[in-house]
Amino acid sequence: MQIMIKTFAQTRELSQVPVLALSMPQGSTIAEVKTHLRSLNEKWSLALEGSILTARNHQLCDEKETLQENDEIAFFPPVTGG
Amino acid sequence: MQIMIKTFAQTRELSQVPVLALSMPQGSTIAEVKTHLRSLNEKWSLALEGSILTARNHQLCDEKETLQENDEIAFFPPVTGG
Amino acid sequence: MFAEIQEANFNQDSLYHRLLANANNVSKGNSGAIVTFTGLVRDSNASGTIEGIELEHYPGMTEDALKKLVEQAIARFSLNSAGAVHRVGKLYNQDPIVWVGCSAPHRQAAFDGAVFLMDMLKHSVPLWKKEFCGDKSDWVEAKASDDKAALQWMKEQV
Amino acid sequence: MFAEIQEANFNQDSLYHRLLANANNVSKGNSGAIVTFTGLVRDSNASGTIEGIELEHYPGMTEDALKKLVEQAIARFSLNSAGAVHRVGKLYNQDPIVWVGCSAPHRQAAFDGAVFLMDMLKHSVPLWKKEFCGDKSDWVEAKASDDKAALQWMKEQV
Repeated sequence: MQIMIKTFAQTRELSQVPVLALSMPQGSTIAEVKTHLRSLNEKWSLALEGSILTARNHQLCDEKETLQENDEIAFFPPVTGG
Repeated sequence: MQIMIKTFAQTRELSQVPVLALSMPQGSTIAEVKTHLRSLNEKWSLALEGSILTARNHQLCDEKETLQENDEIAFFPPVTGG
Repeated sequence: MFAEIQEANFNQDSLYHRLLANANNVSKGNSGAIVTFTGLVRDSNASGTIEGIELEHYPGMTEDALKKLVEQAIARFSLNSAGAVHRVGKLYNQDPIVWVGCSAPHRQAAFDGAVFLMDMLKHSVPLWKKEFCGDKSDWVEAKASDDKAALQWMKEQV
Repeated sequence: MFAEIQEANFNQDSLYHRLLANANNVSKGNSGAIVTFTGLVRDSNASGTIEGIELEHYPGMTEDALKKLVEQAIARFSLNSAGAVHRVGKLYNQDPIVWVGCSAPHRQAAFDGAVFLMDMLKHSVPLWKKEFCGDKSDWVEAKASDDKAALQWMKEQV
């Protein structure tokens, strides 16, 4: 199953990967994607540390959600607009 | 002791007197001015009926205050600006 | 700060920049939040359609009371600046009546200042509205809810 | 309603009249109260002077989240209309960052709508500020007080 990963702000800078096309087993959860990314290298481990928010297809979401084909998953720190 | 009376809005319309120069005994209070005006005619009685506010020299004030020479006393209904 | 009573209309952009310039005179570069309130003539009231309002005021006292209120808002909420403009005379439906603006380092103070100014203005600045429609005209009655809002601020005052 | 993410600056008068025109399309002559909030870059933070900020966003989601928020504000406070504009990219001290405006029959709803929009925007719209000064730049940390303000609105929701 193909999904798209995006990162923003500090998460983007730490991971050094703004966009990544990823293949995951059918039925994977967002938590499993995070575990997989952390296993790739130290940069991803650091980038996904602490209170990182997750959006799935532009909606803030919970890590327990199950992925679907072509989902766009974004990881980023708490927002600071306004 | 000479004072100046002003009225506004409905109080002005009911009294039909927007401005009035008045002579009052030394040491009179605002309450006494009201009593005096009410005694003049029915229009003043009607104009000063109900919850009428009083200002003394541009400051909202209490009826118990004692007048001073040349005071400007205004009577008007609750304000409705904004 | 500024506090004005006028017949003429006002422009949003001019008032906003006047407020900001004032704020920068007081504390340069420290304004992070600007809140403005504009009140307009609505085309109907509880009893039906109106054509406009006639605003009477107490020349001299109205200016003094509005100025005092703006100064109170600045002191109470530590604003960088605040301003208020109130129109008088004959106004038609959708015409702007009043503008207040507050500038502060952060948003809470700017919002509180503007709410305070409007609540207190409706309670203590000598202005009276008379609604007209054709030959008929009626004085607007003061609202109990407006009194309550102002009294709340007076109670909270330290 | 309108909700926009842009690099360009905005004009107070244009946004005010756009909001009012929108409100009149929805309910002609019914807007008695218009509240606007403008956020500006302050020239210093807790650690000292800055030169400006760089605003990053999540293209696509930022627009969606801002639009949803404006729609929520309109529904929740029965506004005639509301609008929000947020800038992105490089901004310098005193540059405007964000504008929100709410139009309602009476002032309470217009104030509440604007406070809600700002509180929620700071909690759920994907925008990130990086402050810069010379060669140095630091991401702004989310404030616990901002989270608290947003959570309060979520708790109060029926």
